[in-house]
Amino acid sequence: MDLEFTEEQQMIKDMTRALLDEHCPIEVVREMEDDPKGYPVGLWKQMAEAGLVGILIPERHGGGGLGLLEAALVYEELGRAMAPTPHFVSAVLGPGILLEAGSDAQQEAWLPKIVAGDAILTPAWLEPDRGFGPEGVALAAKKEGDDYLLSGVKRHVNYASSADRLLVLARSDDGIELLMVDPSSEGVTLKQICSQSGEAHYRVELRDVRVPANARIGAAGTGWDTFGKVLHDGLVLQAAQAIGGADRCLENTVEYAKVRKQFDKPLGAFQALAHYMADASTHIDGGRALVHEAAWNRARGRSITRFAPMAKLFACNTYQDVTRACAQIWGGVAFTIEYDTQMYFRRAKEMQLSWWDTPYLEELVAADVLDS
Amino acid sequence: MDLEFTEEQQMIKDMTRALLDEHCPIEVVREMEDDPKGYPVGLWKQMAEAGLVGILIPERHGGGGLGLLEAALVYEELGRAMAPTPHFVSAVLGPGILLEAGSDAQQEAWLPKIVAGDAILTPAWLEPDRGFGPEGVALAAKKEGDDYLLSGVKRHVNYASSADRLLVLARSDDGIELLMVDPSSEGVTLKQICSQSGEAHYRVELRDVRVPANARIGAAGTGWDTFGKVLHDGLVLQAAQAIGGADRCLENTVEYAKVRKQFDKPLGAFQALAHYMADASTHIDGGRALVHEAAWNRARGRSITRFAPMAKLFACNTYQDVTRACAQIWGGVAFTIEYDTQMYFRRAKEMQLSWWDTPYLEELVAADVLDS
Amino acid sequence: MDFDFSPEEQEFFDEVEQWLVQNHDPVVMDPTRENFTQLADTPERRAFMKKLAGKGWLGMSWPKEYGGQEIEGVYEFILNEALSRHAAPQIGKGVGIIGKTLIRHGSDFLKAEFLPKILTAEVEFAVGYSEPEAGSDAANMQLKAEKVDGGWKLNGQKMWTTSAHFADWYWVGARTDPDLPKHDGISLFLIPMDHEGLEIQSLPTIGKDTTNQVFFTDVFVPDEYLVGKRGQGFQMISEALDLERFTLFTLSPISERTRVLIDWAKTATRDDKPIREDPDTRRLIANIVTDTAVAKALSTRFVCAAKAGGKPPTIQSSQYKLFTTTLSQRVCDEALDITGVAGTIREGQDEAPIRGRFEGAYRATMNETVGGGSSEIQKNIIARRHLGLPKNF
Amino acid sequence: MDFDFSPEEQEFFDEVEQWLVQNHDPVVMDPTRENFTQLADTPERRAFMKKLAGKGWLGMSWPKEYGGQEIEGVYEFILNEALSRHAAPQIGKGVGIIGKTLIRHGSDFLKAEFLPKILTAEVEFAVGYSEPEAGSDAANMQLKAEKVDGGWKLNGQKMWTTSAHFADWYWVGARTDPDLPKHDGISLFLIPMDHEGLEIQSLPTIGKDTTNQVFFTDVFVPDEYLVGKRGQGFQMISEALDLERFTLFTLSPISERTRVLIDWAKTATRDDKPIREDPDTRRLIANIVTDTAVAKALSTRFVCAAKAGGKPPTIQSSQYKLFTTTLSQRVCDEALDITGVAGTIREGQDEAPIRGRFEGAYRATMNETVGGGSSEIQKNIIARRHLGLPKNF
Repeated sequence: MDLEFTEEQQMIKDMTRALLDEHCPIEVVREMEDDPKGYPVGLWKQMAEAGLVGILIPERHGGGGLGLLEAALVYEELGRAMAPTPHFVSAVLGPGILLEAGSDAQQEAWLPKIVAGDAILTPAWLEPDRGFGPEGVALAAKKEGDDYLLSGVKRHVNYASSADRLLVLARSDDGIELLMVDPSSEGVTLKQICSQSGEAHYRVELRDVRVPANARIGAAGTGWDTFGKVLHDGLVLQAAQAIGGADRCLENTVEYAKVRKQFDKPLGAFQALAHYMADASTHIDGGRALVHEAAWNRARGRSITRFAPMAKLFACNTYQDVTRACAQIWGGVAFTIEYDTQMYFRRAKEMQLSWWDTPYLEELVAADVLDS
Repeated sequence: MDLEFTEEQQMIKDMTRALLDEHCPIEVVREMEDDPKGYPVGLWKQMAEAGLVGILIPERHGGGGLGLLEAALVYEELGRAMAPTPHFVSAVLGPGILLEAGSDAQQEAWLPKIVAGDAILTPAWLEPDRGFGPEGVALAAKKEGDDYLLSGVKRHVNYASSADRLLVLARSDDGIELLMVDPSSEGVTLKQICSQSGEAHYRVELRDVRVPANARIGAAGTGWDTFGKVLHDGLVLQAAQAIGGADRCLENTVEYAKVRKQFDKPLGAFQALAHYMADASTHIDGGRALVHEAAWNRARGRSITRFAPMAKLFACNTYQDVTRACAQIWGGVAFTIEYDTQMYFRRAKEMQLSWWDTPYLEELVAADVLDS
Repeated sequence: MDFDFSPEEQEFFDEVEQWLVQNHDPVVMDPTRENFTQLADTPERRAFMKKLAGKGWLGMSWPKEYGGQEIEGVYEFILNEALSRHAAPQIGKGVGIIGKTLIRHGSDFLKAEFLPKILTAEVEFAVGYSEPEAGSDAANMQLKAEKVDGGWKLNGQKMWTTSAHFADWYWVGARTDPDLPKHDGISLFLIPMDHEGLEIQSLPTIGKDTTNQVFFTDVFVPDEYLVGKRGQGFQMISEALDLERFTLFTLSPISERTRVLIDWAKTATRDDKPIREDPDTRRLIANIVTDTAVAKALSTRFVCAAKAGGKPPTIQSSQYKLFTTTLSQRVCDEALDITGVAGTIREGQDEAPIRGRFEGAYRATMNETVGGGSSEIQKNIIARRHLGLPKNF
Repeated sequence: MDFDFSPEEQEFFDEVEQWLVQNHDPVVMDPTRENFTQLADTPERRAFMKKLAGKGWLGMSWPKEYGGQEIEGVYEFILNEALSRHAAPQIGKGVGIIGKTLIRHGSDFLKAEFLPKILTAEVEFAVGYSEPEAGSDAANMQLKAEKVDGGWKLNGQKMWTTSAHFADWYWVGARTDPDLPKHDGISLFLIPMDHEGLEIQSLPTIGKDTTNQVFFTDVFVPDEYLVGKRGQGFQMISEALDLERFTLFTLSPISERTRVLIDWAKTATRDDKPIREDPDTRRLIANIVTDTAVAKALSTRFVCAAKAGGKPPTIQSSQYKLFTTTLSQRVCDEALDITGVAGTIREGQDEAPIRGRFEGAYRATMNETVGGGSSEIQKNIIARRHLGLPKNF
């Protein structure tokens, strides 16, 4: 047993932090909230050049070929910096889906461009009034000859305005399909929807959008299996990001609690507040170790059917609890836009509700524990 | 709006406290734990003489004819004293059932004896591996001519060894029946089961026990409606009892926290501990007001379909939380039999799990709120 | 014991309710402004307050000699709950803290200048107690008031003056006697909000409204605008707060949010199944409803304690504030959990469930456990004054 | 990074596991004794410890010159987790606190007398630190040790000496220098448990086992049974605790309880429906399993920190103890919720689900957030030593 990072892991972590310190200071994060594009092109280019965009993509496609553990270290830094980038959709889920089920042609067409930061992919998954499970996918994919005709509405599609392809989850007679759709196709309408965190989200309407059969990723009816498998990896990174955010928010708060005085004492000398912070630190450190264990298991080729949802469940609850406690310690200023606490606070809740929420994750864990 | 007690209410409260102080000191409570009978006959006689056993029974049957609010004041005292008595089963549920659905003959036969403390009734409701709802009642009531033939097992039957009649919930072709069964009948076997609180509980087995049709309370198939309605009143009293226990436990703890020192300071000067107690007091005072509001509404003849489960839900959760916090403040001594905290602690959990537990109560409230 | 209003109170309740329904105006009454609805910060909202004044509903509890009706505070409680239930501006600082303090401690000059205008809603006040170094520790205020010829010269800074950008007058605590113990060196002043030397800086909040900080540079206040006695400021502030907690945090916004959530949950579907059948939704709503009933019971406690007279209901209102603000945040949080991922859609957009009511409220309520005495301060009050425990810091 | 044991560690893990399965004995291994299983308090359990000693598993981390193998502490961690997983007595005070303190600070005389017997499990110790006035504030111990000719005379009282009724020797802190600052006036002594003047009084607990208080009346201890230097007692106690937190609270009992609960929930029914389909059960178990995984991750952290050498893993073990004991209580609580009203049936009766395992555990774990440093003490350690916050009381 050993929790030390390898030299390479430490380097990736340090490099990511340095890169974000330089190209993603808090002013940039603020500026990107509600921005239609939602991320600074310069930052994205820097990340691509540093090899961070291709980190999970095999070397044969030009990527770094690293595993989920290294990616988790990167995500902790992204979380600390609250960095606005399409990394999760375009450098994790998109390539994950292509690598899991895509044809050689699809992989060759897209992976190198993704690695270079020249192409953005994003899944179009959730729908209005529908849930997180396979039954939530209702958007119709009607077979017409060799084509699919897509009709329906997607929501919470991140960075859709920058996407070169949407990976649309749609329901055909065969089950659920993953279909690559060019958002500039006839019949596709985008509408920005502002979210709690200010991340660039879109409503995407598809009206009789025609896509050829070779736009399908994987065999007919296998879309959900592919997506679910890839999202399990994604959960670990979401968890890492949440831990990073919680950690930075607590770090800021602890520093504040050492200097800010009330009743002639530093806030940290009030036992109730000190205990909030001690609890927070325990949950963060425990959550981080769990995330690392999940990522490490995946990198070892072991199943993370249980670890992945556990990691996101715990990390996102921790992020929310920690930011709430921190806001309480900061007091009134936490309520102002000027201070950063509220930025972590909003992101914590959005992360908890996104990419499978608390009840969905609990059910994944329960099913793995009780139904086998 | 006015939360003052009437003179009569204050008198009942004071009288109950004085009676319990005298006849039910903590040594008596300890002695009665696991006792097969489970209550001191002297105490019960005193309560009957003071009119407390008949408090809810109409004057025409010799009772006090008071309402649920007065009874709630008595129950808060019973909770404070942790008084071991069959009052809930024999002076609330039993008479409640008879008054709700019993024939004149049944009422006349039993109510005056109950009031005098000369007869004990107790419901036989729950069954092994079965739940709190009507579907939990599986014990068979087979019609044979004018008789019912009862077969099955009941559990958690309080004070069954002292009971003159069991009020057995049983399933016939018509639905659920309430049947009066003499526990000394052929085919009835009692077995004491020790419970967490030490209250006298019994497993009751019925093997082809024959009871006549006139042992049935109310019309055929109406047993569950009767029982459920009466138990709603009972919930309010359980809630009052829980608040009383929590209040006394906190009171003891606050006194201890003023004198017991660690690091040369009284425990109460440690902010974390002081805040546990402030939270506890807020929940107790809020819970008590809710219980009073529920009881008062019932006394006014209003429906308590929502108030009653809310009161027990909140009060029993409060009792559990408060006793856990108190144990933490007492520290090591709370873990010893010698100190009283553990007695409240065990009762709190048992009350939460008994007479409809947290999920069942939540569902009652949810149904009232969402399904109408 | 009686949990109902008296027939007279109920009559007043019904009258107010009916009047508010008749005078419904979406420009004035905007529930999505959450706690900021209580402010009369627009021309329309000020006009509304004048209408209220016309009903004789301002200063009802004041002595008759100052234009009041000398009726019990419970009527102001009923009125304020009704106003906040309808998301209308509330009677607040003017009738309450400021009017009542002037009546008890003000000079004839100040009474004559302000009391009539308060009753007719012609004047709006801002309250300046908080400072960067005086938050929970209110007695630590450092705004300097230096004695000069004929008056006082004020220099320094205030924080969290919510009404600074629209109020007419500023009710300000300042340190007149820096050498005395900190509770004894504070005095109260009244200053026109547009006075030279006052600079108002907007502090946008995470909710959709803003609060302000106010900077003082050589602000001259004539002697006659010192309220009460020099050095009695902190005592007057505490006394008024104790009396006015009554009106500070109304329960109606929480009950209304709960009602809106339930209405939504009754009809909404997910994957074509009613959301109300979802077990998590049922459990969360059952507990929200229960705890809202407890909050109401706690509010009944402080109303009754206030009616009973004698001591101000400090403990009861601390318990109420502690419990209710925590609940308020939880209702918003769990409402978002119930609405699911759609809960992340920012307030005001059609795509959001209930147009994002809970997304907005989740942000807007973040400060409730801090403002008006943090939860930790309330617990200290309960521990010390109610349970008799020693000082814990 | 590596969350697995090394091949050598895994081999040891497998060897211990296999040996424990082969040597299973329900008289020795009784999981329903919960935390008291760790004691070698019966003849059978002492015999079991001798068998363990025969395997060479006692003192593995000791220096070779004292009969140890100088191998890493992680092996003792593996051994103890395995022992507690099987509800067998654990290596504890003798090999750990006492043996290691004697090795570092003991005289040759004491080393010669005790170390060999520890390795062969011939001696059982009781530890006497706590007193009525020295609980969380351990440095406040008042047991008086007065210098007399050739030794010390001890008078006073100890609390919570769990092993007093079966141990051979008593490892006791006493105040030798009442005039020095409280941390500097304490010394450590070794006393035969059956010594004249020691009176052991049983303190039955809410669990099924008892602890003890011990009264000292003129107990004479010869000079050579003073451990280390006079006045260094508190430092030695703290040092040993820091090193030994490792073995104090094993995770296995919690994981085992969770496993037992899950096994039950998989097959039990209510109203003829599988309990595992109940939404509350699913939610509670998902969170218990998740938090148990976090507890395991926190334990991995302190094992790794300990392996890395340098400072003792104080912070990591405080975090672990804080989180794990809270979880332990919650598991028992929620297990009772899952079993429903049948959960109230007292442990040991056939009618109870899992023979009342959780009813008993609910009581037995009540003290876990207090004993061995309360949760509040752990939070203070984390706040001060980890986060660098100031003293808070």
